[in-house]
Amino acid sequence: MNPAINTAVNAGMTPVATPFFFYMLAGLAVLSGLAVITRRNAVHSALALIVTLLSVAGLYLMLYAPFVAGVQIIVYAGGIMVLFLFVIMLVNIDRTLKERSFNHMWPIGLVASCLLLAMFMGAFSKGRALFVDRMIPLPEGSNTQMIADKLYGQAGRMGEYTFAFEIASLLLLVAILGAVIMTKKKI
Amino acid sequence: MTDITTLHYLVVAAALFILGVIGVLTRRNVVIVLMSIELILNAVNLNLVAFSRMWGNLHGQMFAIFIVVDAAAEAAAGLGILIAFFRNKETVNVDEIDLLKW
Amino acid sequence: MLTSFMSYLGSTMTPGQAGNQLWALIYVLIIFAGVSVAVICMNWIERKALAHFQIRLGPMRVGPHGLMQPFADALKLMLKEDIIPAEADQFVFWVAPLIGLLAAFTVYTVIPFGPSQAVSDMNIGILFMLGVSSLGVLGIVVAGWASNSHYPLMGALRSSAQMVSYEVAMGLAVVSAVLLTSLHGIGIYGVTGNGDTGTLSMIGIVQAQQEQHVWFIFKFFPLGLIAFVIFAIAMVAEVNRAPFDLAEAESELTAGFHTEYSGLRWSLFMLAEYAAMIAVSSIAVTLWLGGWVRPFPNLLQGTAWDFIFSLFPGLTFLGLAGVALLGTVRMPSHSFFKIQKIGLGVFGMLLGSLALLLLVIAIAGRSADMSLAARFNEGIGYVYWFVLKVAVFMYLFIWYRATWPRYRFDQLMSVGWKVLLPISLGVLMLTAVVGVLVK
Amino acid sequence: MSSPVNDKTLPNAVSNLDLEAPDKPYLDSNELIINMGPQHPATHGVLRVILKLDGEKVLGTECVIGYLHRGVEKIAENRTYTMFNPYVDRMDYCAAVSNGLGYCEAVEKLMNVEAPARAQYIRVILTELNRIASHQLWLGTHALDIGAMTPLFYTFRDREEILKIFEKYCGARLTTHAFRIGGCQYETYAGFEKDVTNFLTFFAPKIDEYETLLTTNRIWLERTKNVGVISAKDAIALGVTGPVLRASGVKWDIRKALPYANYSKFDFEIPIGTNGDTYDRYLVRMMEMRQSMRIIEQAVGGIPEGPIMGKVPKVIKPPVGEIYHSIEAPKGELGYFIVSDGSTQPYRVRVRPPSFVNLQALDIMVRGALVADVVAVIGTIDIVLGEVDR
Repeated sequence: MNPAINTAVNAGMTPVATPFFFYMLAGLAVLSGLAVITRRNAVHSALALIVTLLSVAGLYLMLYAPFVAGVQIIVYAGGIMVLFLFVIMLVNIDRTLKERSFNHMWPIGLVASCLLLAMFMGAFSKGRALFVDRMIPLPEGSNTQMIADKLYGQAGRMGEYTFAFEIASLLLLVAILGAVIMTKKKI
Repeated sequence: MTDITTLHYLVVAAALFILGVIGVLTRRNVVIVLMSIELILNAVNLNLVAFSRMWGNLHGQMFAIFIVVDAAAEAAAGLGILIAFFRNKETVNVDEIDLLKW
Repeated sequence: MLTSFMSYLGSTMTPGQAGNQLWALIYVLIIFAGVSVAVICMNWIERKALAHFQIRLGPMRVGPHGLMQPFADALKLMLKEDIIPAEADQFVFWVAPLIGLLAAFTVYTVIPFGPSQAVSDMNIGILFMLGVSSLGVLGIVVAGWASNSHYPLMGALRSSAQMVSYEVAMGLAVVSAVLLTSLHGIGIYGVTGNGDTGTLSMIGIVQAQQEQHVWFIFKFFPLGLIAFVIFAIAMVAEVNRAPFDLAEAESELTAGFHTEYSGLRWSLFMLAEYAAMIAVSSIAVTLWLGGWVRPFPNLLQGTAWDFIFSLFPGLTFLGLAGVALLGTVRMPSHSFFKIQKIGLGVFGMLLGSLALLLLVIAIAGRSADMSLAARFNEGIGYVYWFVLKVAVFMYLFIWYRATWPRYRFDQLMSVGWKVLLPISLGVLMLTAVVGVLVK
Repeated sequence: MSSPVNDKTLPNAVSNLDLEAPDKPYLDSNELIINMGPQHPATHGVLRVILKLDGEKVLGTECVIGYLHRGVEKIAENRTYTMFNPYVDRMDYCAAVSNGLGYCEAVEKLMNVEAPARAQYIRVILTELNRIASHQLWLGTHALDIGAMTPLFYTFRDREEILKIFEKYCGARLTTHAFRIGGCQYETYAGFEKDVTNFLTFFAPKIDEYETLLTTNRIWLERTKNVGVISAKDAIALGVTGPVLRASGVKWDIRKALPYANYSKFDFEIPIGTNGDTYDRYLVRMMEMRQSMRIIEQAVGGIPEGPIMGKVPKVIKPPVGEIYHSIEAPKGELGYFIVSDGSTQPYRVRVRPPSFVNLQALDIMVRGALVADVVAVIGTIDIVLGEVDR
C-alpha cells in the first residue's frame, strides 16, 4: 500500500482527542465486560455485553477499520445479541436467579485466569520489541472496497479470501441446519 | 496523554480475554458462558484489528470478519444446543450437564 | 472557534469529512431539532389524516384544527406520573426507552439530506444505518422483559422474532441496490478505483444514481422496483407499524411491549418509533428514490428548469399558507372561534412569510455562481426534495394503518421467510447477472 | 417460555382446564397462563378468558364470566310482567328490540293473545333494523379486533341512521323498550315509512363499501379463513345457534323453522356458510344484513292499517302455566322460559341467551390456534357480556 495515497485520503480526517476516546471506550468495554461475568441476571449480562460490543466497535473505528465496526454492530449487537435475549427469555431464569451463580470450581478458575493474565502481562512487558510501536494508517475511505477486493477478488481474479469466504458460508449453513434440527420439537 | 499504541489495544484485549475466561470457567449459567465466549472472541478480534493497523495490511481485519461469522455460527449452534438441552433437563446450569459422567 | 465556524462555510464537504467538529455539532443539533419538529408534525398529520380516512375530524379543540394538540399531549405526558411497576427490573425498565431513542437518533448522523448536508459521510454508511436501526429492537425486547408482565413479554418476543426475520430480506434488498452502485464506477474515493467498485456510503449511493442518470427504483426495470417494494414492506415490519404492529397489537396484547409504560417514558417510545419511521424512509429514499436529487434532473436540464424547480419549496409553503388562510375564512363567524381564527391566521402568515423568504432566496440565488444565496438556494432544494420524498413514505405509513388489518404472527413470519426472502434473493442474483451482462 | 413473573398464584379456575398432558416436557413446558380480561380491549366488555399458552399457541381456554351479572332473571321475580319489560333491553343492549320482541311474544303466548297485524309489521321492521345495527356493531368491533381500524367508523356512521329511526320512534336510541305486551308502545310517527325506505336506499351501497374494505382484503382473508373452525356436528352438540351455526352449514333459522311475528309472510333466504370458519361467519352476517333489508323492504311496503295494541287487560295476569318461546335474535336463538303462578309477577323467568351458549364454542374453536386468533374468534362469536352474564 502506498503511504502517500493514504495520507492524501486521510488528510481531511484529523483524529480528535484520540486518547480520551480510547480510554473511554476501553474503560467502558472492560467495565461492562466485568458486568457480563458478574451479574446474576442473564438479561443484565446480555445488556452489559451489548455495551462491550458497541465499545469494541468504537475501538475498531479508532483503528480505521470501519467495515469491521459495521459488521460488529449489525451482526453482533443487532443479530447475535437479539438471539441471546430471545433465548434468555425463552428459558426459565427464575430458578437460576435464586441459585448460586458461580460453580464450585470458581477459585481454581480465578487462579488459572490470573495466571493467564500474568502470562499476558509478562509477554507484553518482555515482548515490547515484538510489537512495533507504529501505526500505519490504513485508508479509511476505501476500507470496504479493499476488503471486498480481498474477499471477492477483482477483474475476474479470485481474491485471497474467496475460498475462505465460501467455507465460511458453508459453516453458517451447517450452523443454521444444526440450530433448526436442535430446536425443532418434532422433525 | 501519550499517543495510543498497539500495546494499549492489546492490553484492553487481554483484559477482555481474561474476563471471558473467568466467565467461562466460573459461571454456572450456560447462557452467560456463551456470552463469555463472545467476550473472548471479541478480545481476539480487537487484537487482530490492532495488528492489522500495526502492519498496515488488511489480513487482520479479514480474520476479524471471519471470526464474527464464526461467532454467529457458534451462537446459533450453541443456543440451539442449549434450548434442546433445556427442553430435556429443565436447567441451564453447566454443573447439571453431567450425563456423560455416569 | 470562529475560524472553524467560518472555514467550513465555503466547504463542499460534510462536516465529518471536513473534520470540522463545530459544524458537525451544529448539524447534529439542527437534525435533532428538525427530527423532533418532524415527529410533532407527523403526530398531528397522522391523527388528522387517519381521522379523515375514518370520517372523523380528529383533534379540533387545542388550537385551530388541533394544531397545538401535539404540544398539549407532550405537556400532558411530561406531567403524568411516571409509574415503574414494583416488580419490574427498575434499571432496565428505565433504560429501555433510551436504547430505542438513541438507536433511532444515531441513524441520522449518516442520512444525506444533500451532498454536503449530512453530519458525516461514512464509508460504511448504509451498513451503519442498518446496524444501528436494528439496535432499536433491543429497546423493545428489553422493555418487554423488564416490565415483568406477560403481555409485554409476548410483545417483546414477537418483536425480536419479527425483526430477525425481516432484517434478512431487508438486507438483501439493500445489497441489490448497493450492487447497482458498482455499475459505473463513480470513483469518488479513487483509491482502488478501477471503475467497477461500488460504495456503501449514503452520499456515494445517491451520487451513483445521479451519475447513472436513473433512480435505482427504475434501474433494470422491474428488478429495482421489486427490491424497493421488498424494502418498503420490510421497513414497515422493522419499525413495527401497521399491518405489522404485532409487538404492540392493542387488541391482542393490550399495548404489547409498552403496556406498563406511562408518561414521559412512554412518549420516548413513541418518539423513537416516529424517528425510526423517518430514518428507514430516508434509507429507502436514498437507495432507490435518488435522495436529494430533484425529479427529472437530466430530462429537464438548464438554468431555467433549475430555477423553476427551485421555486417549489416556496410554492409549497405558499400553498400551505393558502390552505391555512382559507381555513381562517371558512371558520364560522362566531365569537367562540375568534381566538382560533386569529391563531390560524397567524399560522398562515408565518407559513406565508416563510414561503416569501424561500421565494426570495430562490430568485436571489438563481445565478449559477457560488454566491452565498446561490449555495443556500441549492441546499434548500436538496433538503426540500429529500424531505418531500420522505413525506410520501410517511403518508404511506398512515395509509397502511388506515387500510389493513393486522397480520397474525405466523403469517408475518411466513411472509418474511417464504415470500420476501426468496424474492429478494432472486432479485439480487438477477441484478448481478444483468449487471454483468450490461457491462 | 417464561418470565420473571411469579406463576405460583394461579387462578383457581385454571385447575379445571382439561388439557391433554404433553407427551414429554417441552422447552416451554412451563406454559404461560395469561388472563385476557376482564379489562382487555378485545374481550367486548368484561369477559375474562384464561389462556393457557405454549409460546403463542393456545393450549386451552377457560372463560370466567359474571363480571356484569345484574341478576336480571331474579329481578323478574319481583316485578310485574309489564315492569320487567324494560329490563330485557339491558341484556343484549346491542339488539334491545329483539330482546323486547322475544319477551313480549313469550308473555303474549302465555296469555294466549296476539298482537294485531299492524303491530306485527312494525315489530318486524324494527327488529330487522336492529339486526342490521347489531351486525354493524359486530362488524366494526370484529374488524377492529383483527386490526382494521377503519370499518368501525364506517359502521358506526351507518348505525347512527338506524338509531335515529329508533329515537324518532320511541325516544330511546339503545335500550328502546319499543314493544309492549300485546302490541307496540307507540304508533309510528309521520314519515316512518319514508325514513325506513330512505335508510334502505342509503344503506345498500354502504354494505358494498364494507365489503370493498374487507371481503377480498388479503390480510383479512388470511386472518379469517380457517380460523376458529367449528364443524356442524360440534356446533349442534354445543347448542350453538345463529350465524355461527349457519356458517357451519346448518340451515337453522327460527324465523323460518318456527315462524313467529309474521315472518312466514315475508320472502327471504337463510344464508349459510360451508367451512364454519371466521370468514364464513363474516360472509353469513354480511348476507344476513342484505336479507334483513329485503324483509324490511317488504314489510314497510305493506304495513296494514289498524290498531297497534291487542286486547290485553290493564293488569297482566297470565294463567298458571309455563311457556318457552324463542326468537332469532341477531346473535342466535334467544329464548324465554316463563313460569307463571297466576299472579302479576312471573314465578320464574329463564333466558336462553345466544351469546352465552355460543361462547361455549370458544374453547373448541381456538385450541391449537394462536393468541391473535383468540381475539378474532371472540369477535366472530359476537358476544355481548350484558347478555352472557345477565
